[in-house]
Amino acid sequence: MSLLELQRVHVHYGLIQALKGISLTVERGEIVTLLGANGAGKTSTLRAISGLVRPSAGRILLEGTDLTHRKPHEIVELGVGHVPEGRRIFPRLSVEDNLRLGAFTVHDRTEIARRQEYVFTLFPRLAERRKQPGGTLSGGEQQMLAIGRALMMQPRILLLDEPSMGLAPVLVESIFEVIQRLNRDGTTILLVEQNARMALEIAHRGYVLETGEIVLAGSAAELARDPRVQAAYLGAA
Amino acid sequence: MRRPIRSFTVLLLLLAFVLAACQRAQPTPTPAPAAQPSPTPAAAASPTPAAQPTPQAQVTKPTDPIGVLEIKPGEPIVLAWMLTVSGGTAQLGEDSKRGIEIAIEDLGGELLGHKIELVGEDSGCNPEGGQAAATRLAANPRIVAIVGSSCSSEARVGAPIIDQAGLVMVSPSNTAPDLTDPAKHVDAYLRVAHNDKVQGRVAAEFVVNKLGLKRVATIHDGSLYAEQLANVFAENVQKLGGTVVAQEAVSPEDTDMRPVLTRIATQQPELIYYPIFNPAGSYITLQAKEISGLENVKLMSADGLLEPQTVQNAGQAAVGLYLSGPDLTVLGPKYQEFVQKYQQKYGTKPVAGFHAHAYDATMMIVEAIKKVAVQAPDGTLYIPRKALREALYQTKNFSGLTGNLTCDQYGDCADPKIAVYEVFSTDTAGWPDSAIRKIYP
Amino acid sequence: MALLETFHLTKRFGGLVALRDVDLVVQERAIHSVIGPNGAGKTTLFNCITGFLVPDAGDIRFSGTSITGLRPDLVARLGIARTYQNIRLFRHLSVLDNVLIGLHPHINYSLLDAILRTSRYRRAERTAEREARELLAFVGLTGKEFFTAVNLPYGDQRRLEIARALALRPKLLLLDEPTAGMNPHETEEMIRLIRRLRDERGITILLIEHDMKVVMNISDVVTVLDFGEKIAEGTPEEVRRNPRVIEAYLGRGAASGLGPSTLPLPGEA
Amino acid sequence: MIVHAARRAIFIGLVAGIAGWHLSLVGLIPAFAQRRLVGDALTFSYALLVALLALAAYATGRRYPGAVQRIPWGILSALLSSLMLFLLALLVTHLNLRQILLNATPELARVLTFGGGASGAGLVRLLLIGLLAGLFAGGLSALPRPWGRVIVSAALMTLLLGLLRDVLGPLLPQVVTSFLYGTAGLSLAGALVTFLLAAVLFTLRWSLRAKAVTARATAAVPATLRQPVTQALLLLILASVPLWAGLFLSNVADFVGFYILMGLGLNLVLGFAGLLDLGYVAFFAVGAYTMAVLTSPEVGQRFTLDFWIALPIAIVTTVLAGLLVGLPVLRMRGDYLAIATLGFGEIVRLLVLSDWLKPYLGGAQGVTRIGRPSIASWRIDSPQEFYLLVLLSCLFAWFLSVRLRDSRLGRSWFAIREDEHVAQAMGINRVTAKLSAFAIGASFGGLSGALFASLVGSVVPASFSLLVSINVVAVLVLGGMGSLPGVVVGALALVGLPELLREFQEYRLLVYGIVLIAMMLFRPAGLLPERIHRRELEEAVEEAREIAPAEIATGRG
Amino acid sequence: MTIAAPHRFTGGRRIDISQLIVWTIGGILLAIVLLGSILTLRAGHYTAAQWRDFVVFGIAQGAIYALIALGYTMVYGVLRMINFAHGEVFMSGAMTTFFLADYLNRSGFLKAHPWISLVAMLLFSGLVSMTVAVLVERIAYRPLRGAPRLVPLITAVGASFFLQYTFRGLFGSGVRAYPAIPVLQGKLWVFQKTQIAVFVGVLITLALLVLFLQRTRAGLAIRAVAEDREAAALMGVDVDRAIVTTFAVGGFMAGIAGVLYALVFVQVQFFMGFLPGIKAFTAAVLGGIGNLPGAAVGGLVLGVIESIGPSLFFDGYGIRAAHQLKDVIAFTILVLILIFRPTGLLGERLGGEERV
Repeated sequence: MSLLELQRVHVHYGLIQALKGISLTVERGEIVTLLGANGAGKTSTLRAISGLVRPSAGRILLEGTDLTHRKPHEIVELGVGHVPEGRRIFPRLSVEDNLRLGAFTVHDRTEIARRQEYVFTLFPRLAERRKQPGGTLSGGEQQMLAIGRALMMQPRILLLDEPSMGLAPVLVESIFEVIQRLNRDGTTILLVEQNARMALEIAHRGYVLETGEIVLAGSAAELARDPRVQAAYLGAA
Repeated sequence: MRRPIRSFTVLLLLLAFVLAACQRAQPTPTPAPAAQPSPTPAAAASPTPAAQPTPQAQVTKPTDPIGVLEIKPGEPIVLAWMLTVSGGTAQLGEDSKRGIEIAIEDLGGELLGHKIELVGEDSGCNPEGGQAAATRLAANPRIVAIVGSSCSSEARVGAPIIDQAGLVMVSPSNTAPDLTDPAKHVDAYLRVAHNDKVQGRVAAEFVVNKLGLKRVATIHDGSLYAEQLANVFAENVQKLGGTVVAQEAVSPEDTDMRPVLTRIATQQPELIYYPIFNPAGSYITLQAKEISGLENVKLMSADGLLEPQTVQNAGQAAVGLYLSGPDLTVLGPKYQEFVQKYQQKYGTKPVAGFHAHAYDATMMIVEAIKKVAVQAPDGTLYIPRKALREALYQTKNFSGLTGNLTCDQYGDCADPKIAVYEVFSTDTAGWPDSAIRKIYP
Repeated sequence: MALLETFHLTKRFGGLVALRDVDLVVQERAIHSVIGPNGAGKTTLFNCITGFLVPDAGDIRFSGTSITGLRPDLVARLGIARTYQNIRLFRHLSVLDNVLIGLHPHINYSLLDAILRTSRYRRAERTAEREARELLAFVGLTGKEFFTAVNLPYGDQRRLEIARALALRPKLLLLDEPTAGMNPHETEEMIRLIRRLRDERGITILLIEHDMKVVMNISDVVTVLDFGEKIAEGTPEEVRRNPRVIEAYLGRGAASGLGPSTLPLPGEA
Repeated sequence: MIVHAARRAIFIGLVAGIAGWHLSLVGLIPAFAQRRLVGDALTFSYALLVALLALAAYATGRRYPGAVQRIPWGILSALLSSLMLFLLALLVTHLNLRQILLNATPELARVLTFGGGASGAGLVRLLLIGLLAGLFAGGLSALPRPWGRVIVSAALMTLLLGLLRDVLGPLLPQVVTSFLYGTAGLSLAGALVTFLLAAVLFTLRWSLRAKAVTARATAAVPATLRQPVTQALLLLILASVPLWAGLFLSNVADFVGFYILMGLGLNLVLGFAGLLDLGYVAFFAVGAYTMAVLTSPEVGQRFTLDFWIALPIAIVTTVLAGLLVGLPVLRMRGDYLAIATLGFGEIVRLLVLSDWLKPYLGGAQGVTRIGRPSIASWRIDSPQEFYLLVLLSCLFAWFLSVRLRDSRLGRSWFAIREDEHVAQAMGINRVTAKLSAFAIGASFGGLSGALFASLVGSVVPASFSLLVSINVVAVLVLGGMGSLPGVVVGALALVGLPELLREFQEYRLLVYGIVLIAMMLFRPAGLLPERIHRRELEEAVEEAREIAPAEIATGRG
Repeated sequence: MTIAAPHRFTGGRRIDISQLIVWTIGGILLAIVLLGSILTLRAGHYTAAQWRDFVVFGIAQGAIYALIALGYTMVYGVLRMINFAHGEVFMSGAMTTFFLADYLNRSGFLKAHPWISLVAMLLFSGLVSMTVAVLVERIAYRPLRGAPRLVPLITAVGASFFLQYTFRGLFGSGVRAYPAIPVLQGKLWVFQKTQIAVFVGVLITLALLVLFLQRTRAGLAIRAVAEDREAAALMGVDVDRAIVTTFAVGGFMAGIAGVLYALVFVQVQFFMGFLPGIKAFTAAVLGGIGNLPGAAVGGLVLGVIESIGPSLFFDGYGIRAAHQLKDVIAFTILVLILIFRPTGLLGERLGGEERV
């Protein structure tokens, strides 16, 4: 059984259809990336998985458990972590509070403290600023916080939406390193990324979306070589 | 283009119709203009039979400049009340309403072979309520006469509307001098309550002569009653040699009177006179003594607060409060009898000061109806409206519960007897005797 | 001749510098693209040009006249129209009304004319409606005049947004990611439409676009923004080969593994 | 499945029971126990209780496809509600709650049990009626498409006619009245005839509408109403109101007219331009007070101008007031705009109330002896005569609304309502568009106020409370925002009906609250929605129900 | 070629005529107030003690505004909606608790154990108000979450009417007077004991509120939902529950405010929630809506201005019955704040104009 499976998922916003029957799987331990232009439906796919939008048709299964009609917080409790686009940290809450929210579903205080320590060792910068409101951090630190927060969840699968957005190249690289390290430590990752090249570099497999449909699927290496991908994301007629 | 032409046609059509309708509408009974408050009983020569109705002789419907009310056999004579029966002033109106009900009961619920039906509108003790209630009553063509209103503010706005509609009203508890001021009096308006020119004077005499206090402050709440009474009181105090150190105003919805009271305290008055209503009145009672500089000030109010709620709401703070109002202790045995009926019917002693006045107002109207009504052989009753008004104005030496009533040309009919009471206890179970006692005159 | 110029344009939001000293020259009848990673300041640039944001420093000139700090509606009346990245139509009005609102500055009659429906009102409304229908025909929406905008399919909404912008009779049209969310076929059509705008109507186009295919395909000039700064400008060809662009825009990953050498050139694929 | 269905039935039964408790304890049920609607038996209170039980049964059964399931589950709910009512009757009889709850009287127990009292007999009666109500509701909903609706509508019509006896009785020809009505409500025969007639009418209407659906489903006004002949006929009927309606009804019609005027005015601001003004009463007050100050001999300079001179001045003053309110709130939107305008409304009221301005505006006592209009020798005095003036004003406002709506200005308002930002990018001057909406909208309110002052003859500050503003908003909401016919319907329902049913006054605002909430929950676009707005609101509310709550929070899509 | 209309470039800010007019009006108002204050102070009718008393009264009244304002501000912070019915939530607690107080008084318990009684009354009132607030949320607001803003605002108005007239129907329209609590009668230095009680009550409630929000899981959830509902949901926060909790806490505080109000003003009635409701809203706006300390500060400031303002601003001009104008002052402040500083006294600027 796949860890995550989408079966012909459709999503509508009002009358506009964002997803037109997406089917995909993510296996345990994988990094899978979703590629596509703006508006192709990548973000909608993640939102459907984490329950932020309700699919109009189709099913979403997490190890066989149906997520389709569950509320977002229930889905989180089942082990799906989602780092949304634009980081979405809580700007007026302190770094610690932000992290604590990451482990909101955990009730064991020592466990929370343990995870927090883990995040702080991963991102020492955050430890220095633990009492500071999240909004006062720099862009890169905020991204660290967003990922750190997701780490606090210790999800079975982590959905990452454009982690490199708006970041300086140096930072992008370190973020991607963290993602890889996480994956090595056992977290399954579904990654949405505009920077196709980097995404394909770390991913095992990938899907290419176009206007709400999957038009290509394959291993990362295959996709990187595929002329259509090159044309679409690297600019050729 | 089609559209503009079409709409234009429609407009033209409409205009034509409106004009036609106007012409048709004109003959509908146009009430007599009431702009000039001229008609004195003498001046208004009445074309209607003011004499005793003689059913046999009168077969035809009488004529009347305002209109004639026709009551078919089996239909009731409709009397109306316009009183405040909700909110903080509900006791005042409720008390009067009971007076009317007892009067009707005393009549056996019947008049000239017709049942008496009582309808009414809550007038809320504010001008707006008076306006609304009067508009509604005015629109009911079955009403013969109205007992009301409770508060002077209601009458000031309501009376002209009642007047327009050709009805007549007799108030049991309006006391503001303005209402019967020759320049401002409306023809449809009479009252059996005292004029506050009297109450204000008595209150001032009590304060200056009896208590010997010279420095007074007044507070009104914007109502006609309170404002005028406060003014009359102030004038009289000055006449008697006292000084009015402050004249303030609050609004009926205010709850925190402390700032106003503090302002007053800067002038160091010996007594504060606030002839207003509940709940605002109770707030002043409650909060006055808290103010530094007012610890020893005397408090005095008037008939608007002459009800158990004043004591219930203010509790211990009410003890020592002076209240002016109609003197019910000098009334004769008829009144005592009435109080017993009241107690029997409603399980409590009268809750405010104007039940007897309402009773008298009702009876006065009934007398006038008897005088002017014309009864056809088939039992149809005709009541000429203008004549009814005049009959009311001609009331002389009508022996009522509150004294001998004689109406003057501006509608003042009362036989005013004013007393000052003092609250001596917070026990309202046996209101009024258990909580207040008359101390003046 | 330059239609639009910006000099040292700077805009800050709190501590964040969204635009820093941006100099931009858009030639008349050019198709000029602005590219850059998300958050590079492209949309802020648009908002400054259209008057929704007042720059903290610098100057914007349109046809030689400074329009810095001018109210948005006045900027629009001067002939600068725009579309939005996430389509912003008057969602609940009809397609025709959407375009008619765009014609707003070009309809002339007084309130009294409207109330009395004078001949001037009728004439103006008739001409306006004719023009609106022409515009709708131009973008290919004939027959959908009375649809409610929100009910149009996605591609049609994009086209309607352009028709509405054209109703202003602009000299300069700012397009914010006009092909976002379109499939290749629709993208093709959009590219054609943009070309026609320039060729048939003589409208200068300033374009924000993520789809490199589109950018490389139709641009005369490409400007690259990164962190609010202009880092490169030139023909698509030049920009593509600019190392700074490669590093900033495509990430340093470009250096390893899949190097810039493998970047396909226009016409190569 | 069964467990689920039972849970649902029980839940709805309990909710209906609680609603019954509420209606009883706030006094609605005991107060109208004597108000007979049909014959001697059916009082208003009984009708209300039966309706409640039937509604519970209907709501429960609604979910299920066939009568077989609808009826039994419905009955279960109705019976449960009956039991709840009986429980209340028991409590009221055996516990003395009167000290706290005003209406917890033994009388209430009698009414609740349909005269049986809190005893076995009462219980049997209640359960029986619950059973019947359940059967009835289930049966109705099981009928083929139009019939259930026709029967319910006809029954409601009959009850309404019974309720309006005192109003309608005098208007109808003697013969009809004496046939239809008994001493209190409808006579039994009258009720039967009314019911049948209404049923026929509703059937006709339904079949007509079924035909029309294919033609013009979206039009707010039925197509027939667009014919000039029909329009002229309608106008004739409207203009003839004072000829047959009598003093009371004309008076009510005048007040409805004032609210239609205000509704049309606010419609420009709120319906067209999308600016929520919760202080609209300020304009009504400015119009009324200008008229008062200019024509009354009581205050200020004692101008005592003629009505016809004062009227345009009043309107101009209101326009200025509109600009004055509009200017500072130009940049505000949504809630903030609502609250700021509310503040303005209150400030106006407090100022006219104050002693400070008393010499000029009359203070708490207001101003009386306000001038009446006259045309040549004809003095417009009575509510009947005034009606024509009000009607003309309403028609004028309507006309103006239509013309503005179809103009360039109207379109710029719509644009602002839809998306202020884009509207500006389309060359629309936000300042002029908004200010013109405020100014023109205000002028209607001013006109309404001036007429109001003149008709009533007096103005007092308390007539200009926040309640008026909220009333006008509610008129728009009920009718459908942006919809002109909606304004008329809203005003008739929210101003006209309560005036006619005056006994219910004490409960008017209670019912009002319920109506506002229920409308927003079940029919947010109003009774006669404007095409465009309906889509917007229903869409949004639908989405609110469909999509997970978090989705909406950020409005992301 | 059209030439652009002349304009001034002011670097980051644009000023148009409409704004200029508004600023001028604001300036004139300020001048009137300042001049009036100077005139009053120079006339010197009031002693320092009296000014102090004004402030004390203002604080007592303002503390109650503050408590109600906290409810407004919390709901606004979390839902971005104005809970127009909040004043009625406050009323429902005070009205219902009257009967408990009356019972305690009659049975003599109030005299024997005044403190226990007081705590019982506070808790009872809080619970009643809390229930009402939660019910309102469930019935009138939750089904409409996400609808255009006008919609919940209208249901809120509806709920407000419904509650007012339900209570009128249940308990009658008369005014009820709370029994006096013996230990709270009289003065302590310059303060009434009731005033002290109110102030202490408000402080304790505030402290508890802050502890709740800062230290508990539910508080954390509320804070997270207030900042970003969607992100909070992604952290596993049950958004619905957090919102209900917000209403519950806000309602509870309104209930406590109800009893404190009754301590100071004694009389309660069905309509009592309306004005304090609007005033408290003003206070919330004044302090920056959505900002908790802001609501508290706003309440106190408003109370004090209302108390001191009429005398200070208007006495100098010799305006009659200046205290009638205290609500004019309150509403003018409301409007001015909305115009000139919509984020309130303590609110942060959220970036001037809407970012596109």
